[in-house]
Amino acid sequence: MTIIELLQVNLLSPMVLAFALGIIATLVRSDLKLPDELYTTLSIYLLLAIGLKGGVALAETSLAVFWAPALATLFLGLIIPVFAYSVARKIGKMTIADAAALAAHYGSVSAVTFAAAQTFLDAVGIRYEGFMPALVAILEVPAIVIALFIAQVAGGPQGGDWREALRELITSKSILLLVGGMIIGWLTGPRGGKEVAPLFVDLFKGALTFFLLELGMVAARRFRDLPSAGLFLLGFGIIMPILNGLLGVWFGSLAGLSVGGSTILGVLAASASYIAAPAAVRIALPQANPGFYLTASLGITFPFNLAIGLPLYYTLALWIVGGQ
Amino acid sequence: MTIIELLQVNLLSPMVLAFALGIIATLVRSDLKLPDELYTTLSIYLLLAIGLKGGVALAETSLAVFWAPALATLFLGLIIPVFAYSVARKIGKMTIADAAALAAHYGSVSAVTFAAAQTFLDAVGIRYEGFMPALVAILEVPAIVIALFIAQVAGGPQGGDWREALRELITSKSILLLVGGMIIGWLTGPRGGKEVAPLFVDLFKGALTFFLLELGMVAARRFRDLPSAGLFLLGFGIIMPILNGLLGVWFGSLAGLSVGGSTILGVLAASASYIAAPAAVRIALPQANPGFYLTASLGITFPFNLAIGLPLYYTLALWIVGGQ
Amino acid sequence: MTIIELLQVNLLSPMVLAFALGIIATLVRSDLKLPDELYTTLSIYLLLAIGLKGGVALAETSLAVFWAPALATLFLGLIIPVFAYSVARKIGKMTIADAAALAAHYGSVSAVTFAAAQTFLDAVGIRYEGFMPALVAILEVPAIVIALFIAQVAGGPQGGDWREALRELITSKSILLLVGGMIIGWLTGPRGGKEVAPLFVDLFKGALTFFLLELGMVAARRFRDLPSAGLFLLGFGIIMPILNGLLGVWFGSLAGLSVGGSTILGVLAASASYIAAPAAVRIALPQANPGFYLTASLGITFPFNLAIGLPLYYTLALWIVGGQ
Amino acid sequence: MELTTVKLVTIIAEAVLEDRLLHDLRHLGARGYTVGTVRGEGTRGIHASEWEGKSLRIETLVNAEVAEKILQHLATAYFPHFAVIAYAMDVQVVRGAKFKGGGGR
Amino acid sequence: MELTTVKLVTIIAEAVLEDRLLHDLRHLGARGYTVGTVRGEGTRGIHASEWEGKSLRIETLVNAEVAEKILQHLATAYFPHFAVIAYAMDVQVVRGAKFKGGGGR
Amino acid sequence: MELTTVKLVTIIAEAVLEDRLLHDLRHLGARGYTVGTVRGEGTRGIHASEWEGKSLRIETLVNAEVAEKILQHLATAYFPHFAVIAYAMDVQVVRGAKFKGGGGR
Ligand SMILES: Nc1ncnc2c1ncn2[C@@H]1O[C@H](COP(=O)(O)O)[C@@H](O)[C@H]1O
Ligand SMILES: Nc1ncnc2c1ncn2[C@@H]1O[C@H](COP(=O)(O)O)[C@@H](O)[C@H]1O
Ligand SMILES: Nc1ncnc2c1ncn2[C@@H]1O[C@H](COP(=O)(O)O)[C@@H](O)[C@H]1O
Ligand code: NA
Ligand code: NA
Ligand code: NA
Repeated sequence: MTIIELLQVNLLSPMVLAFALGIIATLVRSDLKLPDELYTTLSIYLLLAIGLKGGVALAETSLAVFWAPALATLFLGLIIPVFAYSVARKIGKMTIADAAALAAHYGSVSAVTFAAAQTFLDAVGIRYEGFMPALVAILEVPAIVIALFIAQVAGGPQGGDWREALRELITSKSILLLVGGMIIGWLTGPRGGKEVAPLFVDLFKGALTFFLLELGMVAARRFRDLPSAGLFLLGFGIIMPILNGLLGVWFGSLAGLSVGGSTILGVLAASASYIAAPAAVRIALPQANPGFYLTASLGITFPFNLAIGLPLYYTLALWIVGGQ
Repeated sequence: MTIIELLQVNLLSPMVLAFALGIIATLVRSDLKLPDELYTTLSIYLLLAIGLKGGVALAETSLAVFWAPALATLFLGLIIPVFAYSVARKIGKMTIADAAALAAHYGSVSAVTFAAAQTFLDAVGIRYEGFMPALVAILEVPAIVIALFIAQVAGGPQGGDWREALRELITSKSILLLVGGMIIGWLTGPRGGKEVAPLFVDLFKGALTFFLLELGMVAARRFRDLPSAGLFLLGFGIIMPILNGLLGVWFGSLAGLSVGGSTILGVLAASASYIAAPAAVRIALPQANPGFYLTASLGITFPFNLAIGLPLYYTLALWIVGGQ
Repeated sequence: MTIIELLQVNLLSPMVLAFALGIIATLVRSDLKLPDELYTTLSIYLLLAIGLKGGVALAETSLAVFWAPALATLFLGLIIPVFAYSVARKIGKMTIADAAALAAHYGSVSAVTFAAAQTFLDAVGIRYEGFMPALVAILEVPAIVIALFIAQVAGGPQGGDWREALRELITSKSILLLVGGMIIGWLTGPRGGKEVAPLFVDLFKGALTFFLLELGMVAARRFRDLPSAGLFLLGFGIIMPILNGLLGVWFGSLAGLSVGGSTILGVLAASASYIAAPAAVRIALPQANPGFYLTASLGITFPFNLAIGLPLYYTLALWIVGGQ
Repeated sequence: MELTTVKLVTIIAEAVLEDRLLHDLRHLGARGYTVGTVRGEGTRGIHASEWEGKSLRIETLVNAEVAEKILQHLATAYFPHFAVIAYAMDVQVVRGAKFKGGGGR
Repeated sequence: MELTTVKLVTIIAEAVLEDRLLHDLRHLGARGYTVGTVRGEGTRGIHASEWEGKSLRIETLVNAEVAEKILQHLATAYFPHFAVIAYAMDVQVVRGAKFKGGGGR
Repeated sequence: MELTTVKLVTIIAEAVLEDRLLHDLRHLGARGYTVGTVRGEGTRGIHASEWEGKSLRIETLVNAEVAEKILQHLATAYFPHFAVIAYAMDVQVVRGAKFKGGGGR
């Protein structure tokens, strides 16, 4: 497929179109409003489903092939926040708190972007390693910890409650569901997995579509903050994921991942957290302006990755891993 | 099948029985209460699913066969509110506001009655045109606009906010989800449709059953207002859908629809709105008594159409279109 | 299978693991919190699905085989509360109200434990009579009535509103959905059942898994009351279900049930109510301490039955019915 | 514009009591009520509805006499066994007559 | 610590009015609001949003003058046709200036 | 029936602060609390929990001294960086002792 065809497959997928519908609903000021409880339910479902599927796959994976990608992922979680922080401080002239907040978001990962990547690769017909959800879990926390640590070191006592933030991070629902789901999947194996597949596998893409409808509305509400966020943030929200995506794909190829697996590691690196990071940053770095990190992560990077990033990182993976 | 058999197929379907269970739950004062959020979620789901399925079908429809039914539907949307208004004013001696409110409800359409009609025809094994959801969208708004316009002309300035009501109507969630779903379905086509079919197609009848359980409770709560609503409203709520249903079937046959398609157009004409119209009327015609229009639409016409109307309009379509 | 293998099949099933994950989430003070509305929705769904499936099966059952098990179940509903009350009074030295409250809970039944038993037997590959859900309905109410009656007779006027409690019991949502679902299933038969099977059958095990995640969190919140509940309650919560389970299996074998059916009757007898009974007891016996009956029923007996009870009662059924 | 002072009585109660409380309020002379869903903790231990996760917050605007009757009634009929608290305060409304109806029916 | 007294105006209204009411509040000089979801019953019969199951409970902290304007406006623009009630009371806050902005914009 | 006057302190805060606020309240001497879910807008921009759509409305009945301490604490520890507001008022309760416990533990 050419990149145009890939873009078309992606942009005309139900999930991207539902995201666009959500944006439109907000822009025309529709009274459409998904209940908060539905949003919460879908996000719990998606995390658990990703974990379960990954766990079942892990049960059939030799750990020998898993260590290199795991290390590569951990490494990404250490480099990206430092890189993002420097860019935000030096080029963006941001305060320590704001720069560290951005670093936490871009170093961590968005599980929904990951799910969208899986769906995209399925539609294109590309296979990927089954243990990828484990990489999501590995990438989620370290970057946030490092970013908070940078803020602590660079800024002196911050008022925020550092230790509390760390505890909440490790026991946060996204980690708990992802890792818990993986352990359940791993313990119960294919037989147990088959019992719950009608809910956790068959309905996955439909649920993701529903979720993206809501996320489109959320993202569009962030659009109105774009002007006050400024040009730097717009550029950061687009160029940062491209660079991180490239890094991720490259690390994936070094770690011996397939084209599909490298694509996904690229997506993980490129994606910005919007569940774990905001909650942790809000508590540990209350001075950081949510108008910056939420707008960048949800209003710019998420739509960019969803619409353009997925086919882009796949194309990069084809070049780098596939040698095409 | 004889009409008795048709009635039996309909009355013993899970959806009608669930509706009856909802009525019973309210009458025996059970503590059963579906969460509001579930109700909202199911109505969003149903509208989106109807739209999606219609859109995928539309992608495979030649527009040549679509224009006549579309025009016939638009025409129904212009005639029925005028007709309903006259009846309510002349025979029912209602105030301008109350008559216009009824006209808005009966001219517009109930998406759930439409979904029930599809399910009924599927159970009987009758095929219908795939583009019927587009007709739902076409029929939803015009009648409400016309009814509000009648009230404006007949009653002078009404205090209600006309323009605001119109804007809210066009951007209302039912239109947005129905039309949005159709466009998504149309753009993504059968391939994308298949990805989300486990959620949006396979679960449709079950979700409709669940929804009708709730709607049965809602309708039964309206029953206690029946005495104060009076005999006219009772008659209106039953005779109006029959006449409108006949009109709809006839227009359908003129527009070249199949027996199934004409049945559905009859159902659309016969059905009374209970999402878009109440919200618009409440804002634009606050003097109108919700005890009248909600009771007629939800407490009388909806149960009548669900239980008796569906087989009736199908029988009419057999006679008129099928020449039997 | 040996009992070790049975335990393993059970403990490594997605539903038991999800329950364990819920417990862990509470113990590590995770911010994971399922919306109340999801909990309500899932419990409505489970009750309706159990009823529907049972009703469809009942439509194909000869009533000749149904009377003996029905009578045996009714009998269990009369004996167990008297037995449980005596134990709580004599051995536990509890107040009349507290003893009667426990009797109501242990005499009645937990629909979720029933669902878990079905899932367990399915996983092991054991068949059971299709009309078992009818036995759930039969066992639910009588024990509660008897327990309240005992309290009335033993304690004189209790302040609580007895008649109101009874009315609410009979019209309670669990009875309404279970019995209503059965009637719907019975009337609509296999054809209607097939229409809604994707929602009510295929998704059942997944939904149960989700529900148990929440119930794990609920149960774990009861753990902190364990110390104040005392040793008697801990023993009661484990030994009572074993004795009742044995009784249930034995009655099942006398009534001619299969090994699977006797297992399930054992589970029903062993299980303690946590929907109908708490609500009724709270109103009719407000002096009874919820810290006792909720902790015993949800914090001790439910986890015990789920983890160990299911394979245990099945093994008992193998011995008693199967003669192995 | 003339403002009248009426009493706002707020009741926090476990959910299982909804029907009974609303019935009692009407009986004691309240002509309307508003109910919200809350959760909370107090000095009593758990209540049966706790594990279902919610309590009710009931507000009713009444005249001073009815307010006193409601508080009195709650104190005797509910405080001993149920997780219920209540408090009253003065508020200003535009049309006092709507809320100041006579006591009981 | 210095406490200032400001007015807390609470409005119970059918859900369909949300946008209009919040717009009006802003226009009359309120600088913030808090909205909760409730249900209720009053002397009027059903309102269109009833069968969708909910009303709104809107709270806004304002100065006395704005409070009076809000009550006045609700009484003329909403009370006749809509299921709306409102009441005001005095409350103490730490930083009065935040809520005591001038009237209207 | 004897009515006592106690203070009702209401706090509107972004959801992410729940645990910390409840912990602080207990520490400052509150013996109970009630929490509802709301949403709102104020003078500050968005807060991190906004896009998750909710804030908390926490009510606690306390004696005057504890009320003052709570307001004081919120003003210094939360107002600068978080979307938090709070107000206090007098209310009448039947059994004042339940809420009038000593300050802090
Ligand atoms: N001091 C308090 N302030 C606010 N709400 C309270 C207070 N004490 C109790 N409550 C509420 O009343 C309910 C019952 O309290 P209790 O009867 O003390 O367990 C609790 O769940 C809280 O919602
Ligand atoms: N006396 C009252 N006390 C508390 N809330 C009331 C009262 N009267 C009316 N309400 C609330 O205001 C809404 C509209 O009342 P009404 O316009 O009288 O039907 C009701 O749904 C209640 O939520
Ligand atoms: N004047 C006000 N009246 C009522 N609630 C307010 C007011 N100002 C702020 N709030 C509430 O407090 C939260 C935080 O406000 P702020 O810190 O001003 O952004 C808002 O989301 C509102 O829920
Ligand atoms: Na990243
Ligand atoms: Na119509
Ligand atoms: Na039992």
